[in-house]
Amino acid sequence: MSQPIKLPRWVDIGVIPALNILAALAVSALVILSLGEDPIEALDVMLYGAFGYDEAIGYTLYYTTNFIFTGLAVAVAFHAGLFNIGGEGQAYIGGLGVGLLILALDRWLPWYAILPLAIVAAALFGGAWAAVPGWLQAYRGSHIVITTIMFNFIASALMVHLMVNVLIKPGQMSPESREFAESAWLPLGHEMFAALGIDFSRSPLNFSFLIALLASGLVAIFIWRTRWGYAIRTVGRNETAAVYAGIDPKKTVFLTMALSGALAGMVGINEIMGVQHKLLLNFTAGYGFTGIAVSLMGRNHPFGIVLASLLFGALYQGGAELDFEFEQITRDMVVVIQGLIILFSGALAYMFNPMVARLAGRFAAARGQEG
Amino acid sequence: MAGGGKPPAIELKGISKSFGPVQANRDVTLRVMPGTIHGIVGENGAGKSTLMSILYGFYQADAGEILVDGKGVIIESSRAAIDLGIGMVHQHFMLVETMSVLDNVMLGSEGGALLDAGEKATRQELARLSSDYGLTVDPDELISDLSVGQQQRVEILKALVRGARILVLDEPTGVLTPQEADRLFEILAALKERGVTIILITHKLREILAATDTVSVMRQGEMVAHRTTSETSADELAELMVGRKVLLRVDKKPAEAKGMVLSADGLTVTDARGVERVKNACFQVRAGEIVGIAGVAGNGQSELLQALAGIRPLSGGSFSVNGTRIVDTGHALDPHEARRLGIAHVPEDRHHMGLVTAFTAHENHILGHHDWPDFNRGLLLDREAAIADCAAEMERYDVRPPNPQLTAAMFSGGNQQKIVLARELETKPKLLLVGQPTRGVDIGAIEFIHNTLVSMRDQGAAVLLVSVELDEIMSLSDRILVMSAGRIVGEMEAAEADPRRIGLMMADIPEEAPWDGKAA
Amino acid sequence: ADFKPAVVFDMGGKFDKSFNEGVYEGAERFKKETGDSYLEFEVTNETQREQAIRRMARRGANPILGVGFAQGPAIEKVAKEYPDTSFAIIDSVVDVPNVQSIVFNEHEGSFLVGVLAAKASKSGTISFVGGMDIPLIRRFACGYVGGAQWANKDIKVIQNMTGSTPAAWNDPTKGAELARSQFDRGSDVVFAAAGSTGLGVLQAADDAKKLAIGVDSNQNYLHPGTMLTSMLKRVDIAAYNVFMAGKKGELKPGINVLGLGENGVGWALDEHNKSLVSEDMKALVAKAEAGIKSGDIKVHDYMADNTCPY
Amino acid sequence: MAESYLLVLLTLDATLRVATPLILASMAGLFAERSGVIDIGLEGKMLAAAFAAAATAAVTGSAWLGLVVAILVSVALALLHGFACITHRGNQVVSGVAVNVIASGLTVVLGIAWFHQGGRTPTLDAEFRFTEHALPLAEALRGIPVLGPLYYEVISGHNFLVYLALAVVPLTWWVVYRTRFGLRLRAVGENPAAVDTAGISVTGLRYSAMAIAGLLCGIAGAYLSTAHSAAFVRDMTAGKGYMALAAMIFGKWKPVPALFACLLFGFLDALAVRLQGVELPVIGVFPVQLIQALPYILTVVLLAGFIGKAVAPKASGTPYVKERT
Ligand SMILES: Nc1ncnc2c1ncn2[C@@H]1O[C@H](COP(=O)(O)OP(=O)(O)OP(=O)(O)O)[C@@H](O)[C@H]1O
Ligand SMILES: Nc1ncnc2c1ncn2[C@@H]1O[C@H](COP(=O)(O)OP(=O)(O)OP(=O)(O)O)[C@@H](O)[C@H]1O
Ligand SMILES: [Mg+2]
Ligand SMILES: [Mg+2]
Repeated sequence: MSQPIKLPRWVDIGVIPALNILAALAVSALVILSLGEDPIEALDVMLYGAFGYDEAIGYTLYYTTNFIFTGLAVAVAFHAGLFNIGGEGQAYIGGLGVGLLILALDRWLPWYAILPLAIVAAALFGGAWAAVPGWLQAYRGSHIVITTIMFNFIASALMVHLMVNVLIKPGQMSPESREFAESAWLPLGHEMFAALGIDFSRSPLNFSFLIALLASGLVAIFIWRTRWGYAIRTVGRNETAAVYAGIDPKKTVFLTMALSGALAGMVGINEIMGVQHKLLLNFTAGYGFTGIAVSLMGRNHPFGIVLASLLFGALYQGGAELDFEFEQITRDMVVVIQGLIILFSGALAYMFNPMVARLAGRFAAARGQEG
Repeated sequence: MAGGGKPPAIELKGISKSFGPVQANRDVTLRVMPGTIHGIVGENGAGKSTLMSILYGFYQADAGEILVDGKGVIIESSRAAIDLGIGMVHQHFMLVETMSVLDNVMLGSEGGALLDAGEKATRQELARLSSDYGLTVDPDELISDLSVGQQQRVEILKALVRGARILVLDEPTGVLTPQEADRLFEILAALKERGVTIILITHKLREILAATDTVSVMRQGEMVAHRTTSETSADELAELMVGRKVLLRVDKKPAEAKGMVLSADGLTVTDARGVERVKNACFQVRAGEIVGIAGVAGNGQSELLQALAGIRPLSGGSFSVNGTRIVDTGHALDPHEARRLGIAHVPEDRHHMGLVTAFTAHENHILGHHDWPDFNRGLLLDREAAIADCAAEMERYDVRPPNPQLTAAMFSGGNQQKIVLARELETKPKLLLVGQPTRGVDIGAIEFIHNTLVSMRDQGAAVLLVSVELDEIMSLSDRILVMSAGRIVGEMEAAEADPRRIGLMMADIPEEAPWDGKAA
Repeated sequence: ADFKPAVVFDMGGKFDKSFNEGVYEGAERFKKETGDSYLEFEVTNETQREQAIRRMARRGANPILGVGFAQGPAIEKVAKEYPDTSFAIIDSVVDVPNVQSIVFNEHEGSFLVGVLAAKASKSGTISFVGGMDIPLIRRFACGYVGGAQWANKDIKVIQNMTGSTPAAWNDPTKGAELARSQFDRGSDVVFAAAGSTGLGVLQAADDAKKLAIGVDSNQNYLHPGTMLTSMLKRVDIAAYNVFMAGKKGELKPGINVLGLGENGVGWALDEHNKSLVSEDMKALVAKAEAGIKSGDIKVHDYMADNTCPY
Repeated sequence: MAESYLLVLLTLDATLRVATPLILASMAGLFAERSGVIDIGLEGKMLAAAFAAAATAAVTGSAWLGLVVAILVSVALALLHGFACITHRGNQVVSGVAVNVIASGLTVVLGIAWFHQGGRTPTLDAEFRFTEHALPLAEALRGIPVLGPLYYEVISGHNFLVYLALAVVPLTWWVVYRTRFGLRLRAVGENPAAVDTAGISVTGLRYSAMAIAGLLCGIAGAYLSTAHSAAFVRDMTAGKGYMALAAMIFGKWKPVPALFACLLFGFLDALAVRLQGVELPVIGVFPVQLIQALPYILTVVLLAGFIGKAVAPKASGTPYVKERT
């Protein structure tokens, strides 16, 4: 990214992102206005649809779970200076790993015994799918952006082939595997609440939400509190300094990509083991791409990513409500908003800096005169 | 003298230019008479390139006036400069490596929307220039296939084809072999004969004396003197370059050199492009002495230091530290192992190598030591330990502000350097490799850094110091090596060193050669 | 409670000029006749189906009609959660006590248009473009081939499927591409059973001035002059019946098979194609129709054994 | 024999039709990347243009007007990309992704709002589209063995935009290698400082390249919705932009090799479509997914340097920063 103008920290992580999102929302509002609908009302509907009742909250958090995983994946790679656009494919293949494992074990083991193995499977499959582009970047000099894009398409073709020709449940139209034994399903949110004596409506929210929160915590610790995270950040910030410090940038790139893919692969836990309970096509539904927006918005910090995921979860869930309430707006509006957030929080991230810097300078000067 | 009643070809008045906090040019004035060769000398970072880039419209001055042929002009782009007949050969060539000589020469002066006509005309022009000045290059060759000397020829051709009457050459000989340099000066003489005004930037006094009519000296962004070449001497110019300010004298006892720590035997280092940057270097450094390497930047010192620190592989020779032969041909020592062997390294370029400017001070404090037990507790980094350690070192090294949580980029250059020094020196190294320890550092910090290095020596460390500041080398070193073009061309005890002699060696002139003011 | 029926359209949307649109027409007819409004939702991605159906149930809609086999699993799940709500699903069998499963004998309808195609073909080669390669579509194809061969045993039938994923329902460009390649190989009548993809097929036929056969709804009006006919799958009647039965509170669970006998399938003849269908074509189709109804002609059902004997 | 020759010809014929948008978009990518700006946003520009063309043609009844509006929309998106990563030095990949996401959302939102057909635009009648033209003498020469059918089936009988796309390739070659603009373009992607010191505006050059990329993507999009098909459907580009990018890389940033990469990829696509669900002798049902993935696999292999080396313009991906502040 370009050279940012130096600003106070609170401006840099508070004011600027807020301005960027406001800009994205303002443009979205213009689009809604041009459709002849009321943006405020739309916002209201979306908020209600996302948080207004417990099923909605369940759905919001279910989407949030996916975004946390893909957002973390993009962020981890970013810390090593890598742009992983392949979250979509990695999540897809990660889900494949989960599905294959459960198909093999669901008759023998209960979910809690399968879960650790499934996490390993998701991480291994997703990780491998990212490690190859990582290796190619580190040792063969190919561009990570291009290879991860290509790997998305290859993943999709591979999955279609497997689902259509190999894994499809015989005698069935949709290319879907058989449903897993119920004992292998992750506990759903309402079941967990029920166990606590709380009444909660049914929704796809499931145990993996907790895994996602745990993963955010672990990633935060890993990146900022371990020597490996330190090595990753050093490579990302200054490769020459990394070499000077005895860190092998190539190895780091390779391993970071594997880790990034592993995180994206965890989408498979939520989708396959938690919600769909079978292998099917397109369960990634763009979550991998949204991870880019989530990561950009969350400023590559797990805490920010959880917040951004919640925002996107609310957008996705509340966006569905738009379909019901408005003649002219559909949930595709959410995609537009998402694109605008990527534009303003990512590509135009520093557009407001000079303006804010000027304001901040004037503000500081004014304060200086008073004091 | 030259020019008679004509106005100066170039006149700069009160030029100032800052890059953020760096003031590269401060109120600079310069007059160059038409048809003369004017030299500009100055140390690294004195602002020479910046000044010329302003004249060439590449940068815009913050303040000041430019007059060409006595008329005030505004040069808001290189296009404007070219139109005024100004051409420039940049220090770092501005060539497109994947394109042919012809394409590079034509770029910007294609003579029409289609290339055909322009190509033909340019070929003719190149042929003419070749016969006029002996500037011969195959127009169809790719730039990437040319030697550096030939590339420079292309740069000159570019300027001439665009009709330059005023030609600026920024350190043209830094990358040339002596033979190539001689050819260049013949060409410049021929150009001058045909009325071209030339501004020549160089570090090498021999070249100034041999080739120029007048000369200006820059120092820390300011123009400090103008001389007629025939009325000055190498000694005077060297003094002007280094400045009249008090030489920083370091109080130090004579060295008590003890056992051998570093012994290099035929060290050779080749860079990624296959160029030998260090050639067959043999030297020793003993415990308790500072050995300084003097030389113009880019003569292999950086590569030598990096090879010793395990960052670059050797392509020939070997060296040993404390009697252990640790590196063989083609076999890289890695920085980890180097640290384990007691080698500490203060790199020349703290921004690009020594620091991660986006990290906090305490994070930088563990750079290279991040996997040491001191800074780890089980799987986790022991941040508290790093912060505490960093805070203590900041106190001891007087880093201001002494705040370990502050981002490295927020410290001034001198304080950044102290952070690096603190990190490297506090490991109690047996061998300390130091590159440009005071580049861009303020006076107070320089003194502190110098004293620290001496006390390291007194505690028994072997110190290898690389610096382009001659007075720094002179005042710190117990023994001095001089490097030129990748070779160690001289070695002397500090006591018997004098700046003139070292300067001559740096310029790689045999000591016997008389200063006759003309090209050899 | 208020009577509030609901329909969840599948991907392609209610204006796909085909399958979903048929359902939409049935629902609209119901609305016009009874004055009762209904809830609707158009699914745009795979994960929305279950959510949309559940949302309808939660809002108290009853009955809830799911359109398309892909909604089967979602209907099954939600129907179990809402045992007091009635559901219906088209093109899939869901064995839950409060679900009516409506399936069509597509092979019978396809047989009829196969007869017409064979009769209309001058080149002796006809073709078929399927959507997603699934048994249901092969059932269309198989019936079509059967009918064509019954009418002309030397007929050559070229078959292509658009793809093996749900995306194959929504790719008119590819459909057109396939149709063109079939025309180039001699076909002069093409039958498209491919959802929105079929629109591209019909378009390509119009461009190349070949004959085309539509599917599900009556698509004859789309390209008058080149539309030979449309194989009707009366999802409109199915939808209308579901809503009507729901209104009366008598929507029965179980499997509801709609074949030729029940007027569930058929072929379209209207002002847009009457000039293309000659009297003896009509006569021959009528003969086939009678034969199927009487059982004299056995149309092979691909889905019975996953093979096509023709 | 004749039968299989015809089959080959027909597949080649389809190859041309399928490759047309790839050719246009890969030439667009070539201009952008030669100027030093990575363009992931080919997909989005094409998609937006396809929508604009179909919507305009549906409303006004003019395919030409549709083409013009498609170009305008696509150029506007290209300039937005330029604004983000040339003027504001934003990350080029992020900016391209943003363009793609915005286009994929906005086309559907507007499509549904304007036409109420689930994101589709109304089907265009033949006279509102670019329809196929038989070349002179096609029918007459058809009988000539070998060449006759080749001319009739493959070369003749395409719409105007197919021929335009084919013409764009030599034109691109000519512009890039034989004109002043091309010389500067090649230079600015390799070393913007060299261009700057030659007195040429780096920003101006890059914006021009973006505009050309927009223009070409606009034509590609119009082709998709108003020539190859007769309507816009949601997500109609379905990865063609990325495939064009892959083809451009595969063609090593050179027009003619990129053309052949497009034709290869188009051929694979045409082949995959024809093999879908078809039982082949010996092999049985061929896994068409393998053919579909082949362009991407080949590109990865090429980029990894296993089959020749593809070297991107040196400056691509990095904004031109002259002064550090
Ligand atoms: N583009 C730039 N952005 C920021 N700072 C710069 C830039 N160019 C030069 N500087 C700074 O300006 C000062 C003067 O640099 P300049 O290149 O003019 O020196 P010089 O006299 O040419 O030195 P040398 O002998 O090393 O070539 C230095 O401190 C340098 O760091
Ligand atoms: N365009 C630039 N942007 C940022 N920093 C620059 C730029 N140009 C020069 N610098 C920095 O300014 C310093 C001196 O500038 P200059 O380009 O003259 O140095 P150099 O040529 O790399 O070194 P030397 O003078 O030793 O050959 C260097 O440290 C360099 O990193
Ligand atoms: Mg320099
Ligand atoms: Mg310089």
